[in-house]
Amino acid sequence: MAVKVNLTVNVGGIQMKNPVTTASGTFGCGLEYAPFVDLNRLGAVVVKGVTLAPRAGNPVPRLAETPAGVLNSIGLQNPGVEKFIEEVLPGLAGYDLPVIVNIAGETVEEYALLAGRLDRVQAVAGIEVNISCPNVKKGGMQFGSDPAMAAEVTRAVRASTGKPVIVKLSPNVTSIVAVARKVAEAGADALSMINTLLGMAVDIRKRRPLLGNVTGGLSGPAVRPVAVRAVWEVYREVDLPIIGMGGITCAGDAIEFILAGATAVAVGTANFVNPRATVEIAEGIERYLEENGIRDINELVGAAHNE
Amino acid sequence: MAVKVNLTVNVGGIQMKNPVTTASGTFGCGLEYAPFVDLNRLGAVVVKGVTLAPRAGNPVPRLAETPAGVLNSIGLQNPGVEKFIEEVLPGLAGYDLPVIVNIAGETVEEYALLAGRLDRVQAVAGIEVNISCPNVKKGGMQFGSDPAMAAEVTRAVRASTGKPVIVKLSPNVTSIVAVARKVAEAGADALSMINTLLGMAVDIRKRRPLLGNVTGGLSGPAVRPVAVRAVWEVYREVDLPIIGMGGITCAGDAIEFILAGATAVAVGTANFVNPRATVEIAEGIERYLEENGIRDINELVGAAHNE
Amino acid sequence: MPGCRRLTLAAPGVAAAARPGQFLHVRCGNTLDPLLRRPISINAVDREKGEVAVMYRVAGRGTALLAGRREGEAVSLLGPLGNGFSMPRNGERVSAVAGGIGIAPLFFLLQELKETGIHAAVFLGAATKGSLLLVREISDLGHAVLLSTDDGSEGFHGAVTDLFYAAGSCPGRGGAAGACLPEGFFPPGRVYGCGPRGMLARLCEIIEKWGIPGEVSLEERMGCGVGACLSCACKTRHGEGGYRYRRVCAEGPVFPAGEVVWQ
Amino acid sequence: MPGCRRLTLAAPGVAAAARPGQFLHVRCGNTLDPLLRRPISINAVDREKGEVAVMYRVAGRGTALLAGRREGEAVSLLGPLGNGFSMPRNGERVSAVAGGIGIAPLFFLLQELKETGIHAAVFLGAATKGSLLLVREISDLGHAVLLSTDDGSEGFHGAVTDLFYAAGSCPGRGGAAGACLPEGFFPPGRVYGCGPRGMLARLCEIIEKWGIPGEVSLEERMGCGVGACLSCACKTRHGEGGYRYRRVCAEGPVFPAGEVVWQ
Ligand SMILES: Cc1cc2nc3c(=O)[nH]c(=O)nc-3n(C[C@H](O)[C@H](O)[C@H](O)COP(=O)(O)OP(=O)(O)OC[C@H]3O[C@@H](n4cnc5c(N)ncnc54)[C@H](O)[C@@H]3O)c2cc1C
Ligand SMILES: Cc1cc2nc3c(=O)[nH]c(=O)nc-3n(C[C@H](O)[C@H](O)[C@H](O)COP(=O)(O)OP(=O)(O)OC[C@H]3O[C@@H](n4cnc5c(N)ncnc54)[C@H](O)[C@@H]3O)c2cc1C
Ligand SMILES: Cc1cc2nc3c(=O)[nH]c(=O)nc-3n(C[C@H](O)[C@H](O)[C@H](O)COP(=O)(O)O)c2cc1C
Ligand SMILES: Cc1cc2nc3c(=O)[nH]c(=O)nc-3n(C[C@H](O)[C@H](O)[C@H](O)COP(=O)(O)O)c2cc1C
Ligand code: FES
Ligand code: FES
Repeated sequence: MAVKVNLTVNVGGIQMKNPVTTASGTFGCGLEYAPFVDLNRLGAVVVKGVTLAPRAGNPVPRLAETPAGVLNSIGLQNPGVEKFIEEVLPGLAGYDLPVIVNIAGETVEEYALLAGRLDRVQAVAGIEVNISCPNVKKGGMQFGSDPAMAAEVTRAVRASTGKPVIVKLSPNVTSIVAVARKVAEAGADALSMINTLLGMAVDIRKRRPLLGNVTGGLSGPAVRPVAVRAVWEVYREVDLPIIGMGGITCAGDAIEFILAGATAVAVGTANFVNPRATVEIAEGIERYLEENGIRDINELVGAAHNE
Repeated sequence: MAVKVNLTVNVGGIQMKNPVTTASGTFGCGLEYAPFVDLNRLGAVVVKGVTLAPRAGNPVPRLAETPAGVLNSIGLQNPGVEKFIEEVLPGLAGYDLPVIVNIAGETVEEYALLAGRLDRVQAVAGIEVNISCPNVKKGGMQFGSDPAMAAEVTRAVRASTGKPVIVKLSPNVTSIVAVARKVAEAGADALSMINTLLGMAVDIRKRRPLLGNVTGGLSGPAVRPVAVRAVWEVYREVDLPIIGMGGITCAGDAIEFILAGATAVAVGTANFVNPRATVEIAEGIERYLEENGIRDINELVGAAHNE
Repeated sequence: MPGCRRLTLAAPGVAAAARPGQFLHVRCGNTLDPLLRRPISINAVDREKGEVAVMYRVAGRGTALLAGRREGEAVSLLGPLGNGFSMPRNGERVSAVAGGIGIAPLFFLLQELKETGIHAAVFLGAATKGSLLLVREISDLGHAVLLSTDDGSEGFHGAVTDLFYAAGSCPGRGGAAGACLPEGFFPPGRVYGCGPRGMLARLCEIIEKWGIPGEVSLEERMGCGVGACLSCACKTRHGEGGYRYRRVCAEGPVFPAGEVVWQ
Repeated sequence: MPGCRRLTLAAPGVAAAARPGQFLHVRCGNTLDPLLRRPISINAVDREKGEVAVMYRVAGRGTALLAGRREGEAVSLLGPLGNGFSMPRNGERVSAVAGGIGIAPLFFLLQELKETGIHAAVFLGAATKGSLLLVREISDLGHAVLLSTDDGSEGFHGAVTDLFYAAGSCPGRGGAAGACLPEGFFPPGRVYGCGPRGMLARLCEIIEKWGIPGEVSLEERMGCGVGACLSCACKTRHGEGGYRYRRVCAEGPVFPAGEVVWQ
């Protein structure tokens, strides 16, 4: 008979009823997916990135399909933090669901201001610091590419909020471990990885870049091996909980990340293909634990490192 | 009526009858594919990486399939440069085909010795310097990750041979342009990019890394957007011919690279799926030129940069 | 039309809820390549049978895979999605202007108009005679059909928007261009359009000039299809000379003619 | 056997050239996912009809896609690839030992042996009765068949290598284990094996002990299938206590029993 298993995890102070959350920017504010999944069954929701001022976003096309992947160059379209707090956040009030807000700034100060503003909002369970967006001219990936700057952003956010701080790392670096280490020293409570890989596509009929913004961020199953490797490397070297993401489509994929060292996982592009992916993955992880007689998901975290 | 088009290109001194060559390590020494394609119809062949001493290679599994991609950790299995020159190279003597030899060392000196040794071999049309192999403990990607070290290897090779020197770049860096620039200054005649992305997969049944060598290099269609972006970036900043590769499966893919800035392209993983890929791609490029009334392939190189 | 398919899907829930102008987000294959769903308009609905039909052009790999599906196979779809067309007031005269496969969503609208007893003048354009779609079916619904082809092989020789313009502006509606709106159809109370972007831009220009309200159904590359990813942006007028991006999948695919920033 | 399929392919060139133990590299789907071909042994050949049969277990996505192919569809394949089994000398007595789907390549060998008038003792093992493959067909070729199942539902209760060991070593060949080689079959001149790695390791141990030569067909993950990528490495003994890697697709899939380094 199946044992009753524990699926709850704690990610840097955020208590989640299961390890499955959503990747920022792929799940709106969550409500867009409410017709398809019971949001109460998610471990947490990470909402689309917010900035201090509203942003219109990039010109179209903003999306290109690639083999087993997607290039996007949305450009952080969002209504700005104030409108987000006033108009978007209240919509999630009825759910039993930690809300993690993804923030992006053009300067260190902007990150601090955003964190400070959200610190005063009770409905916010944690802050995910996006220092890895490849689709904006200023800030974004720039911060995530340099360990020292990544640390500076982290310190500024840390100083501005008592809420759990998750720093989202870019894979477009020579050493993700070097960045992770500095971010950990600077006071992050958790890490999330990976953001998208910098990529592009060319339209061979028009002989011009396909995306309106020329380059974009690659996500989806195509990038999964890179993401699993990043989690694996950082888990060995840095003592912080990790939210793993990049190409997760099913429970098996999620378990790969957990075995590599992720305490929780986020589902991104897969939502576009299967809007029920998040909940099905949570169910699948539970089944895997039951079938393998593992009582607690936390036992699985990083287990692939054991010889 | 179709115009007669020019397909010949010159890559850093290597004259190719068309812009299609093979990606090192995916096409053996070429003869393995002779039953499937007329090798004389390739622009050039780039053979499997050779090292000074023979190498047995890594434990199995050495290969894992991933979404639209492949992870490999061959570990540069090869008979060593002497045996390569004596036993492998003569097999290609009957073909009208520039042979480019891919070399890898554990030290700068080894690269120099390899280049010096091959310099004396008439059958070698050019040397591709692999500073980007993710599957060996010493050397390999280490050299390709640091612009200064990459330059040092390039200088050493340059000093040891009068043959065309192509340096093969790693995408696993914060700035491929920074590496490319230094390599150009150090005297490379051409660049090839990209080598594989560092990745891994976990076997969720065994709860251990799937590959015998834990991590591996990701190739195939999955990585194409990253490769096209790398070519695009380097073309803008560095004035050297580029051999573009990474996920090319058909003529359209190859043309993407050419439009982004590649003078030639290499076909790798796609050979496994379609052993005739190289020749079909060369034919497809010719057709594209004809259909679009472009008389010379060289006009297309980097054309996507024109507004 | 060569390469054009019609597919009937048993989907009672969708059939019951669908409004003209809405679309389905369809999983064309079963593997990770191609990865994304494809948006396809609802072309017709049979609520009694619980069936929904779509009509599509084999444009690339996704639609080619869909065309290869066998009868009886299950196809994953999300929908009905999007806003849909607004329905005319009772007795209002309307025109529908379609370019090529653009007739797909308009046909469902024309079906519904018939139900409410509204007759439309339908301007159908295509590259050539063989590509004119659903002509007979639209006539059977009781709507007036005016045809145009780019090569002149059928109807008006030229763009469908030129036909529309000519018909609307011909002296005494007698038809300088040989094609005219039926008696009483001009000016239409509103105009519905679907087709290539350039055609829609021209259509909006015409009706703006005439001061007639209208709605156009747009296409954009889609990720989620449900409003979550912000991929499917449509630039629209906003405030004083400003603009903003709206989601084709959520605030669209149907937009008021005057809102869209063409370019 | 549940989940086991047989597929017949019209491929006159392959049929004419194929030798037992060789394999085909098969494109199971038509998209980039799954990307790679799958190696599948040649199971039988009808040279007159120009047909090749393969027999496979639906193990994952690739083989599942293959199982979904319709009659008459084209399937891309490379082959025949690999070295194949060496054929016995005239009049030699041989044994074939197969675990599960491992019988697939051995059946082609048994077909060819029949042609040359050689009879074999065939040891067939499977998890359970229903998974025993081709029993009747092998008997029909005139070979002796000895069965084993892991659950004892048919034949010897245990591993097929235990059956083989028992048969070969039973006192006076009378069959302590209730299963014996037919008169004159022991010691066999050579032994052919195919099946799971653990089973083959055990088989090689047995025949090494008995001092009988043998050949085993191995599996390894493959990229190219033609010897170019060095993915499909098999560790083999080389020189004094040394080893080297050989390519399963080129120097294999059949290796002399004594060469393979198990581990
Ligand atoms: C709301 C909406 C309704 C539509 N209704 C219909 C319809 O009823 N009938 C019909 O034939 N077509 C319709 N289309 C267009 C249809 O979605 C595209 O033809 C289809 O996605 C092409 O996919 P493919 O894989 O065959 O082509 P590919 O060219 O291989 O597609 C490659 C990529 O480009 C995207 N793409 C290509 N063309 C378009 C396009 N025009 N719009 C959006 N994305 C595109 C695809 O989604 C995919 O990501 C509609 C589009 C939208 C947005
Ligand atoms: C020379 C040779 C001959 C073979 N002959 C047969 C045969 O006649 N009948 C049969 O049923 N099977 C045979 N196999 C095994 C068969 O190739 C695998 O079962 C098949 O590749 C599994 O693919 P999948 O997509 O269904 O499974 P998946 O598990 O989805 O495959 C995932 C990946 O693992 C690889 N893989 C998984 N299992 C194996 C394996 N055992 N060997 C090599 N690669 C594997 C696949 O190639 C793929 O890259 C043979 C293997 C080899 C090497
Ligand atoms: C359309 C789209 C929009 C995204 N927007 C954001 C964002 O606003 N902030 C952020 O940190 N990451 C953003 N991402 C990155 C994802 O959160 C995630 O890191 C990445 O897509 C990898 O996961 P996946 O492969 O499961 O999609 C976006 C990704 C996509 C596809
Ligand atoms: C099995 C395999 C072996 C490879 N061996 C080498 C090598 O020896 N030297 C090298 O420079 N690159 C090697 N590569 C990298 C390829 O040359 C190429 O850079 C990469 O695969 C991207 O191209 P693709 O996506 O077309 O395969 C190897 C790749 C594969 C898949
Ligand atoms: S497709 Fe995702 S918001 Fe429209
Ligand atoms: S599969 Fe490529 S060498 Fe064997």
